[in-house]
Amino acid sequence: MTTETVKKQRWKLNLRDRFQDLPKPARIAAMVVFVVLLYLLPTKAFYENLGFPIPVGSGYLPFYTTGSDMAGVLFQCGYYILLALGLNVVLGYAGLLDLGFFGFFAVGAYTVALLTSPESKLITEYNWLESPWPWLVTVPIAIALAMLSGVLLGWPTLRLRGDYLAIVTLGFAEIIRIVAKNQDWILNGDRGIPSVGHPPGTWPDGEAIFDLEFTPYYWLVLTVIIAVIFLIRNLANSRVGRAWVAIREDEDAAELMGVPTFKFKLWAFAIGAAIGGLSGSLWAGQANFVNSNTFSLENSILVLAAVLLGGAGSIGGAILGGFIVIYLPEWLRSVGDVFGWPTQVEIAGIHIDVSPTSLRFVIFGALLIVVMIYRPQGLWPNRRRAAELKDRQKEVAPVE
Amino acid sequence: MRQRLARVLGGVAILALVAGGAAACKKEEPTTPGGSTVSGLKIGFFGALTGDAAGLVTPGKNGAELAIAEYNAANPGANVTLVPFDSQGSGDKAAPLATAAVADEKIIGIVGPAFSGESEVANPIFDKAGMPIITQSATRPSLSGKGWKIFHRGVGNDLSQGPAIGRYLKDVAKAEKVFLVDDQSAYGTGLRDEVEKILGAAVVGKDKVTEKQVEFGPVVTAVKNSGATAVFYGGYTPEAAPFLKQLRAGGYKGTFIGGDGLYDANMLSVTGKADVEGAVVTCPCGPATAAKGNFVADFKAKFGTDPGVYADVAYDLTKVFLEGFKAGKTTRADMQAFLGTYNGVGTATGVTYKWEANGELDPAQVSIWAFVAKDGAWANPQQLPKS
Amino acid sequence: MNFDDLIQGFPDLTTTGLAQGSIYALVALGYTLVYGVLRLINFAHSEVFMFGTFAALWTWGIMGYDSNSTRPDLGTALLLILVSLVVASLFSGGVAMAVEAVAYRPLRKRNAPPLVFLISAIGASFVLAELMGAFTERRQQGIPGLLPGEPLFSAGGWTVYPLQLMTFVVALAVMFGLDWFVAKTRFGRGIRAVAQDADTAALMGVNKGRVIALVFLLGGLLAGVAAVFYSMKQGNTRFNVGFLIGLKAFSAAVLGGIGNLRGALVGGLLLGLVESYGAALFGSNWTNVIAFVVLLVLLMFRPTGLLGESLGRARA
Amino acid sequence: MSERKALLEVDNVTLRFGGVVALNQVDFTLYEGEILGLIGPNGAGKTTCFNAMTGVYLPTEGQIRFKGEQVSGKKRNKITKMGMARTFQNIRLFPEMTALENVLVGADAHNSTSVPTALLRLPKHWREERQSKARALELLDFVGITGRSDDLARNLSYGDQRRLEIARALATNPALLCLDEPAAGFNPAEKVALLELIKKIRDSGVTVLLIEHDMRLVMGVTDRIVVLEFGRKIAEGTPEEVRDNPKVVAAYLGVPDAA
Repeated sequence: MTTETVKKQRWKLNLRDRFQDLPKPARIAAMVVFVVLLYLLPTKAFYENLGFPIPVGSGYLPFYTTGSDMAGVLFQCGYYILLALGLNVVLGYAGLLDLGFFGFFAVGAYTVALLTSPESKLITEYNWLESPWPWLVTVPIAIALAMLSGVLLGWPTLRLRGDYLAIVTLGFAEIIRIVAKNQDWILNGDRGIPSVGHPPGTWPDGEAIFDLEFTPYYWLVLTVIIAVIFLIRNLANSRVGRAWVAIREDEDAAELMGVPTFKFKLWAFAIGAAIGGLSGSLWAGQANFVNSNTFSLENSILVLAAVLLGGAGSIGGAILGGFIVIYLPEWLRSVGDVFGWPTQVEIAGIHIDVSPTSLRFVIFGALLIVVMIYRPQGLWPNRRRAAELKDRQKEVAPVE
Repeated sequence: MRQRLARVLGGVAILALVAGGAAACKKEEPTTPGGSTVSGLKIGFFGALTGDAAGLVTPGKNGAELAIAEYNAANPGANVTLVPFDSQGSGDKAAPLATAAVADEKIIGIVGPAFSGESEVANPIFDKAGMPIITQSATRPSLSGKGWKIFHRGVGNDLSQGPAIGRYLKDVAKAEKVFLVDDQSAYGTGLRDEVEKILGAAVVGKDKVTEKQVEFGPVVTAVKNSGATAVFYGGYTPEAAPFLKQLRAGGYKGTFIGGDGLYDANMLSVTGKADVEGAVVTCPCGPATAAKGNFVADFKAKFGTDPGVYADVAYDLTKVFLEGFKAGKTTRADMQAFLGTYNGVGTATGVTYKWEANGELDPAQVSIWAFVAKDGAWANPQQLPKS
Repeated sequence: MNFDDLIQGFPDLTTTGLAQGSIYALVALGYTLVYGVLRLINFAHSEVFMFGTFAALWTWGIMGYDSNSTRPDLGTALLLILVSLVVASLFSGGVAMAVEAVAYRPLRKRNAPPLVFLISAIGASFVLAELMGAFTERRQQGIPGLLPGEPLFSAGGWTVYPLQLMTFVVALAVMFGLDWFVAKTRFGRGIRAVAQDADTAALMGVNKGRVIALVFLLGGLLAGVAAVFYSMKQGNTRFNVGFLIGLKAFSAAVLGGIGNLRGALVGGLLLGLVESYGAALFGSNWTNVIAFVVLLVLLMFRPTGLLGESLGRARA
Repeated sequence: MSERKALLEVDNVTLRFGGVVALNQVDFTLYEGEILGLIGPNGAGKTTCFNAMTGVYLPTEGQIRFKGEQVSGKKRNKITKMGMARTFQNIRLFPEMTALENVLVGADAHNSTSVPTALLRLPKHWREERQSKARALELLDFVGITGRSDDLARNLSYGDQRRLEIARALATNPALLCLDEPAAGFNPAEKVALLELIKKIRDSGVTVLLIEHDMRLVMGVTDRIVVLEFGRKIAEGTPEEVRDNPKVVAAYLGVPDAA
């Protein structure tokens, strides 16, 4: 027992504390190397040189998602990470359970689509616009509108207690989806809005940077994530962040200590919504086509799972969680053939598709349960949370 | 203790990853380099295979699998495989999958994308890579107007079927009061618009339902109150079957008609023999041929269920690609050229596949047929006039 | 806005609304029971319900009735329903207890915070739904109509079908039974004790683990009953039917006051009626919007639902 | 002390919960610079009175004025900003924040950095952050838990948690500090230290309202005492006056606690 404790501490030292102990230039250098590595992630060569022997002609590469374009998967991870970062502000910092977070993504995506597509009804039917706007101009508008919708949703509902807030936000996302679904309205439902604008820029040879190739989008979203992390950290280490945590810990005490709780809850909602909208506008910039199918409630649930899987209240956790919820199912698409896993079994005359592709959500769901049981604080928890949860575990559970 | 267990689990996961790498090493490339052999070619199948919309697409994948299994059995050594690309029916998943499909050089053609929405996202990628595609169920008319050279549609679009349904209601069923229901999908609304154009004042009421809806009580009430003698449903089986069942349970006795989204065995079996009796579906595809009889039996033998929606279309379209392989078209460019001049009749659907330059089926080849449910089967095929 | 439809169809809309609401209420009870005792939104309850629909489908299938069968006579129909009620309830109850044992109990032992339960519940919900999806190839399956299709009663634009009446009556009966069970029996007292103050109850000798298992079992049994009537009503089922019903039932529970048994009944019926009238007025595609807007507005004015929360304080 | 300035006026306050009368026409005044004890047996309405003052409850009748301004109906954080701070009978720190951060939350009451300023790290953010931090460290020092600023509040000892609560309340820069049974659970030595601390607080210019159960503590430190019983005020005066008041003796000093 004691040896284990000692070992564990040393192990911990190796990871976090030792990094902290490094001299500042070394730390910065390590961070730079790490960030460069992140930018290299979509390149296939990176995986071929990971140190695993690579079979000639085999479709499989370790960690590489052969069933789906790696850069594309990373881009998806990217906007999910953004969503998770946004929800982390709302849920992890301020402790507000928002089950409809994807609704803000929808607001952002539709704003961009409506303003940048030449086939948008704003142009073809309502004549509000002469011609489509460039993508870059619409992003701030998308963020502002998402923020506004966050405030409009939060204003009447933030007085409600946790679980009620959850159902109300769930309802909000569902309402957005149903409105989007309606064909006759401006959003054009399932038919959607095609030819959505892309971010600007051309390569030296005149080809557009942001076209069908995913890698530039991944770089873009990665850059945005890094910027957003800096901004969120600014907030977290300020009066605002302290107020959020105080509200999460004890709302009444916070108010009695002079924290304007409603104002800061609303701010948390607005900031979260803005990041959600930003994520949506980035996605729309790549997607080319926006319709109502993307905005199902399951996506909101997935973002929530990302935040808690990673560890609520922790930026690193939100990133890891957002990455896993997308990457893992995609990776599972490609591993099945490697292990010679059968794709179908027959039980009592019923054919059951057991390929990892088809069962990936079963695996993902089981993983959620297992992680919650063995690491309830999340995979990359906020340090304090982890401490608290350990204490909770030590407290005597009532006799069963 | 728990911590240790967790770490063991983590260790196992890492080992599995490494093993993944190692196992991959052992795999040997089955084909000899040089490309003289036609063995090991692949066909992609693109659509929602998991998630809510999967029910509309998986039968098609099974149809394609059946076609390939038959081909491999008849051509030993051909070793064609079907690569599924599960888009979950949503545009945000479609693009990386399409990029991955393009990256696999063994994939010579794609059956799909199944839905119009994901087509908008995936087709530009396919077009850039010159990957020929034939969709079995994306019927949005505008898809053929986007200038994608690789685009082929294996069914008539909404514009070919909708007016035919309208004329059927007007001329054959002589319905004077028609109630229109659609599911708000691009497909359902597209049909409804065309039907409405033909019927004009005969429309006595409209309602919209939504995917996954299960409770149709209020619609049933509305239909009955409108006094309609015919109900048109624009949409797919999963909602149409319970809707029809609830209509009948609510005492509605008039005509029920829908498009090819309902033309499948599930519509019959889910609604039930008694309730589906007399329901009419139209389809831009021909009546059962002798070959088609085989298809249904073969499908049932292989998968244990009746072929669901678009299973027959996907089966026939896969066979078009396979014919290309047989004719030695082993590159995407060759296959694209092959499709451009293709002219043949599908054995499961009875449709003549001959494509125009924009990828639409030759209008001369598209004939719309109506079928009536009788004793738990689609019967009484009847070709509808073109105008 | 279509006032004609609403006025003309009012009696019928009321009956359909009440029948649908009865199903919501039965499922809502499952949410409310678990919430009352554990303060936990049992996200996987919707899948427990979904498993019930398949249990009913398979039961009837084994007994020789599928969607193509002709309607049996009344006696046979009642027998079929009775058997399926037993099978589906037990099956759903078993699934619910399994979920509790696998996804929640280990967390309870570790004294995890509520959000962790929520994620575990979401995980369980994924696993259950997707397993059933894989097992049934995600196909929709038809369910036979069992009760006579002729109206029981029809006068002046008001029609009542046997199934509607039966759904309503059985749901009410089950709920009064549950109310009695919780109020009067020893087990019920245990539930209320744990709901009020789990730790004190444990000190007083209530076996908390068993009470919680019982609560899940009860919720599962009720979901099974709901599943049978739902199956007969909709005439089909699929691996993904749980989500929407679960969402509605949860809303119903909140509407009535979550944790409050009678609230679930009131909330369920009210939601059924609101949806029915609303759909006639605005079109069925707006059903969910109407349901949520009503919920929102109600919560503005009564932040703890119509009847207020708390299972513990349910009157004895 | 001839011209005493009223800081807090509790003016005939009645508070009813349903049928229960928690406070019945309670009436007293708190003057600047004094330490007032609010005592009474359990259930006398001390904490209720306290909560009414800090805006947690709205009086059914009567008024509470702070610095001449009506308190009732004001937002709770506004009341704090006006200069009234409190601690809690059952400690309510923010357990997952460090001691320093807890105090900073209090100090933030008078800061105005909001999201835009913090997001862009404008000079105001840095200035306020620097000032608050200095003030917070000073206060931790003042209450006597200097070395523990980076420890999580939950990990502090019970006594330190009480002290931290006082520091957090002082950080809001109050004119009036309300202490709700600050000595509960303390041993005699700790009580003496607390006594000193309370005096020190008063000497620094903050008026103190002390709710306390421990007679000796109250007698030793307060300038005046108000006695509540069953929601009514039964006595008011200097410690000596109160001690000799037969009503008080009957109601309060008779209980075993007096020993």
